Amino acid sequence: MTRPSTKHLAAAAQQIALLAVVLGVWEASVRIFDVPAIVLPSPISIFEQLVKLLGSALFYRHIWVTLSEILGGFVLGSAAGILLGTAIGLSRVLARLLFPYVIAFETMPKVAIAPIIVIWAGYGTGSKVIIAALIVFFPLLANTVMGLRSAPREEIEMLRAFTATRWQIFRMAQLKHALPHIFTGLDIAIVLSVIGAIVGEFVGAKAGLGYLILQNNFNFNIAGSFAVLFVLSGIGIVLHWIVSAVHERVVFWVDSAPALSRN
Amino acid sequence: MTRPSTKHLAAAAQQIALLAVVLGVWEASVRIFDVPAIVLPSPISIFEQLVKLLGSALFYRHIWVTLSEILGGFVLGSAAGILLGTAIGLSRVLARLLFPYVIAFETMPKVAIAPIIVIWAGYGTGSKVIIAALIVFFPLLANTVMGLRSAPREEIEMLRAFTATRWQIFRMAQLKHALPHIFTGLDIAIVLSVIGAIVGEFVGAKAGLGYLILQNNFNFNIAGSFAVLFVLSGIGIVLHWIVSAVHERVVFWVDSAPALSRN
Amino acid sequence: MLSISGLSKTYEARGGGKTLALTELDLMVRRSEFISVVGPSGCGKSTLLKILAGILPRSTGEIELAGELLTGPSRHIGLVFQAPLLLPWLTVKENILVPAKIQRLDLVAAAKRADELIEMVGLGAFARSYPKELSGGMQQRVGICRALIHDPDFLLMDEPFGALDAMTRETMNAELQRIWSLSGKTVMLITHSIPEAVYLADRVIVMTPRPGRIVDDIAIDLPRPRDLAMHSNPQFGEYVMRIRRHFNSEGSLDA
Amino acid sequence: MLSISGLSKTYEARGGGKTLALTELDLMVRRSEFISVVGPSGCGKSTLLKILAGILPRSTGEIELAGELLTGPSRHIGLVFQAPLLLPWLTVKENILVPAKIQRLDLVAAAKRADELIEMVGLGAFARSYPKELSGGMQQRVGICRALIHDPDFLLMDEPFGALDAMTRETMNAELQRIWSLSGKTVMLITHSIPEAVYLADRVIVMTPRPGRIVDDIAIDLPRPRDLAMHSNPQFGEYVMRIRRHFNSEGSLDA
Amino acid sequence: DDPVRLVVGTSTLNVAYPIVTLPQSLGYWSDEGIDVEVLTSGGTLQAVQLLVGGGADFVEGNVSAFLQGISQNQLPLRVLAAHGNTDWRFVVPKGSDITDAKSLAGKRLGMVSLSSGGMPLLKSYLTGQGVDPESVEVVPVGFGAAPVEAFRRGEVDALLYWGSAVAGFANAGLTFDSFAPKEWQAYPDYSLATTNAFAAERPEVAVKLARGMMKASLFARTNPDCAVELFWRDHPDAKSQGPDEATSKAWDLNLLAAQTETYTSAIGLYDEEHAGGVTSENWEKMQDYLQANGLIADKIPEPDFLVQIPDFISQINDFDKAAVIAQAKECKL
Ligand SMILES: Nc1ncnc2c1ncn2[C@@H]1O[C@H](COP(=O)(O)OP(=O)(O)OP(=O)(O)O)[C@@H](O)[C@H]1O
Ligand SMILES: Nc1ncnc2c1ncn2[C@@H]1O[C@H](COP(=O)(O)OP(=O)(O)OP(=O)(O)O)[C@@H](O)[C@H]1O
Ligand SMILES: [Mg+2]
Ligand SMILES: [Mg+2]
Repeated sequence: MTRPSTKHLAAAAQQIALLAVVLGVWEASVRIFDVPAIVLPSPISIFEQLVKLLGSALFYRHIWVTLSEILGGFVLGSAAGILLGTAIGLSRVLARLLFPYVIAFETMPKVAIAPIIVIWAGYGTGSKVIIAALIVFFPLLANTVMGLRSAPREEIEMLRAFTATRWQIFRMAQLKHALPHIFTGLDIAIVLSVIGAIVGEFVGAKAGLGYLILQNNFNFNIAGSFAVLFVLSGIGIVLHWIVSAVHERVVFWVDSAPALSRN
Repeated sequence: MTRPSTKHLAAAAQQIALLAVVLGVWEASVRIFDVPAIVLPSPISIFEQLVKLLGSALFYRHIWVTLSEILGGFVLGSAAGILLGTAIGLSRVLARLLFPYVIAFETMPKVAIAPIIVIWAGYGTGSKVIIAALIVFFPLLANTVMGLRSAPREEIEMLRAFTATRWQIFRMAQLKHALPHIFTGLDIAIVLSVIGAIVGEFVGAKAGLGYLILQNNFNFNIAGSFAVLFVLSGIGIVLHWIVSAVHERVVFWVDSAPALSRN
Repeated sequence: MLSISGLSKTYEARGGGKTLALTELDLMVRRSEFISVVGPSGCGKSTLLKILAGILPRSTGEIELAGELLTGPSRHIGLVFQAPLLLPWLTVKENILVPAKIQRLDLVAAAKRADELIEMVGLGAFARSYPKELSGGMQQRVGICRALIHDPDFLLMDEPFGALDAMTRETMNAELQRIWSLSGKTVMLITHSIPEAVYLADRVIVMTPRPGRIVDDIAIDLPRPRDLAMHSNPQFGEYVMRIRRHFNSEGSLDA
Repeated sequence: MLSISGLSKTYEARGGGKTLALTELDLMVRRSEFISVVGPSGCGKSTLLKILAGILPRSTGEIELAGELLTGPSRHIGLVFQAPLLLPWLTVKENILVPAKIQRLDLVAAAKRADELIEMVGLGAFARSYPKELSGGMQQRVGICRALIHDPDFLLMDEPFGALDAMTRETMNAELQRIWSLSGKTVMLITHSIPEAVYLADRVIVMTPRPGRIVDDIAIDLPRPRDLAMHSNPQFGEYVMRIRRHFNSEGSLDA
Repeated sequence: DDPVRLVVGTSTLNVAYPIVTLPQSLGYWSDEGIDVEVLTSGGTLQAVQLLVGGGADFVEGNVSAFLQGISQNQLPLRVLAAHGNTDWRFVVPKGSDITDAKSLAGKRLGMVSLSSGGMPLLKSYLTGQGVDPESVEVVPVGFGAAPVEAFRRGEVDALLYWGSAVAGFANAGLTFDSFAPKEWQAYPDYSLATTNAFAAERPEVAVKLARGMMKASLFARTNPDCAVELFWRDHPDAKSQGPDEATSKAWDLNLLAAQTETYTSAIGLYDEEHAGGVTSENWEKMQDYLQANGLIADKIPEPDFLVQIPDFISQINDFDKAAVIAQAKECKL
């Protein structure tokens, strides 16, 4: 336990150092180039707003609303993407038939059809979850399809030789090989579900971080908007950590590129 | 040449049959449930609008504007994603340092920072290209990182034993293994670059298909908006075909799951 | 048990080139017979095995297995592949249990059998190790256990002892002979050791270089059970010599 | 040329378990010497080879190669791995040229040499085939060519002839002997064929089962060049017997 | 010379923006000797961000946002001229009993978003009439089809939108009554602004630009039909897509009428000779309203938000009105 924790400490130190540099450069450039605060607020003013936000009880309700939209869209969209991806990944015929439809549907900007979604799914969190899910869906589908196809032919033949059914081959080999791809998809899904939830809230919401951004913008409090954006980033990073941790635990057998050891 | 072409014909026939069924069901439900045209227009009315659009010379200018934004965002975002993904994929330290920043940056809704982008990149296609590129960027980064890590340890060790440098290992093995992942990323990038270009145009544009959608929405010509959405879908499908064709040509050695042959 | 007639196999390579791997192959194997297949590298031995396993389509010919036309993989076959082909996310024991899981056998009984097989091949300490943690020869032994777990009637083995040292190989030979004599399995063993082929088999099939055909089919008339002393039996030496001659005459370089 | 002292290697497995693969290993190899390494499956032969190749960190010990402390891979080493490890997107010839490309050798000369090597191993018709289109033994032969393309001083081979039929193997043995005697390379050959070990080597190193140690180091005092008749030389038989005895006494099952 | 850049706080320009489209169509700006590039950007905030970030020279948008920016963010911004006044109105079902603040209590009201200018308007109206703002449930229903559907299905009892949006609802086939509190008309709305620096360095350009817009306003008010035709000529894809040409025309005329109505009504913020100007009294009302609703902390003295170019309003009205009227009536396409 001691070894990893010192390693983690060092990593955390690097992180903090980098963060300090980034914020320092930002603060300095805002000052030097005299960037107007309403175009790009300084880190310090954003931090002040952040402190203010975190001190207000109401803020946590907004976080909760958006977080549930993000998680809802993430889970729903990922599940749908993995399921349809599995169907398409296992059947060339389905792939040929459905893939163009999926592309066609997914290239339709969700912002453009958001009003229709709102009409169907209501003005509450439902429509935001659906918008996020629709955006999240495709990366998982594409990664699942490719992942299933990445199972080596020999391994599948081995299982077939022992009379494995299609379903057994899927469970025993293809799914395992798809997992690293699926986890990549989930990382992308995090980013997109955050964006999706906010885009949904921009179309019309009564609460949530997207609503707060609009509200702050309306009040010309751009630093406040950025503070909310930072909270969104924080949510994204935490979700990424969770996904990474699950990934490492689940996909234990992949032996990735070795550190260039020096003996 | 004859065999594949009959096979392609059969596939095309299936496609067309499915398309007919989808459109038929859509038209029927719109009629039966008496869905208002401003909620979901019927395929026939969309088709009429499409014919009208395709008959106007001006339309092709809009297509051209948006297509160049899509392609610009696709190329720029993909290239940036692959490059940074390569850096992160090859170095654990960089991965640990930069990945959180990338997630943080990518979870920020691009719509919220659009004005900053416009100030930097101008009003024209430039800012749309950048918005699309920013959205496209992350899936390629994530897939590149995972792809580079998917190179089997033994292969890398073999190259190292023959004194390959880090760069040679990258070129000779890791990049090859990353390619299928990168192509998955490109498929996702198509979808996202279309969305990105449109979102960019929604922020403010003088031409382009997103501009047309807004215009049509404003005029409550929802069938017209859908006609434009269908054109976007068409662009997406064509780009997908191109990427797939390149994929098959480039990644020739991957022997994916065999058809369950019956001897 | 097995009857092959007019079998041929042509591979189509990427550039469009074709490789005729097997041609005009006829073969009958009786129930409980032990046959060895020898032939130069690249003559189509593995191809034959994959066709019999039902995982590679043939180009021409008919195959009858246990009275039925072969149309796909069969539960009665146990296979050892030329490469170990273990699943990296499963432990040694789990890998061995894969056919039992596929065929929904009684897993408690299968697990017991797996432990016995693991002991037999000398991997007792590694039952819970992952394939990556094994040496090449150890992996191959896991592959042998896997082929036996579901107690198949017909054992198809592609150079199963190729990665084993001389002594382990002799042990495995003895074990295989014991299993065969007790269970009455039909065995087809592909090997590149001519003495091994003769030592174990009732019949040795000799194949020509690509395109593979059967050039000799030698009944090995040596008493059973056979032990290591058999290697010094003059008749044994004659069989070995007869087979070696085929190789030399068929264009392999003379040493 | 090579001097190893106090070498040991402990693998850490997933569950946290440790495997001591090599222990207290000392070895000196002179320039232009041909040594064979034999030992039971899983005794650490491949581990030793990977450490010498500079791709596996050792746990303890010092290694000196050509007068320098070993700290990583060396251009002077040519390697044949136990598995073929060919790159699937390269043709046979391109795979063979990989070390030449890595070391930025003259590619025209290297291509010529590759063609010769391909002919030597009998793969003339397959220079432009991809690895998937080759049989197991053919892939292994490609691996052998790859180890020779950059004309290394020190050749490390891990069971290079394991997947080859008897005849091809004899041909390859003869070729290896020829190359060695002409070029003065230092060769370390891991093999599980005791006769092959004796036939080719100046010295045979015998290793114990895991954890691997050197239990015998036998100078083979047989005249050179050796031909197949050597196999019937009584002295040859004695060497073979001496080595076999090690295996039996070290706990491998008696046959 | 590079063209001066005028950003409009909207994502698309349609027929309802004659003051920025007609000067191009009729060459008013080139007659003045200036080259103007008209750009669009999301909303007024984005337009202001572009202006202060150096991405634009002029901005046309909600004057309340300008005042907020000056008050809250000390933006170096100056208002030049007001073109419209607040034309938000309540849309209620035909014959509905919702006719005033009291009758709104307990009802659901659809609005574009909860962070739009409608919110403070609603609040000040309700409180002014002694109604608790909490008693009205506001639902964000967005643009376009969504509010129309929500209204049609009875998911909201009323809508609160601006004039041209309401005209759009009518075009979409919605039938309704509408009403607006009288005091809203005293609040200037769509206005032109620029930076301090630009106003100081190139006042003549500001005058010329604003004068072109005043001419366009007059032209559109005089002959809306011609303004629509000109717009169609120069912006063919932005025209309404009715089932036939006559309907399209009728729709676009409706949209334009909603707009010209606020132009006309904005002239009432001063007088005919001072079109584009706003009396101090009306600025006061506006600031009172903004302050009461917390949109600005302190009231701003006029010199701190109004452009200080001498006789600016007179200068921009200094053109041959009769000629413009004649030109409009003649309507040469
Ligand atoms: N997938 C393939 N595509 C094309 N050609 C192939 C393929 N697999 C095998 N071949 C060719 O078929 C021939 C027979 O191959 P096979 O693997 O059956 O040989 P083998 O007898 O098992 O050889 P070895 O003893 O070396 O394993 C070889 O010439 C090989 O090049
Ligand atoms: N990556 C690893 N992790 C853990 N243990 C390992 C690993 N690689 C090898 N071992 C263990 O080290 C020991 C020696 O393995 P090695 O591959 O060197 O054997 P070998 O002598 O080459 O055997 P063979 O003749 O079967 O190839 C074995 O017991 C094996 O289980
Ligand atoms: Mg084979
Ligand atoms: Mg080994």
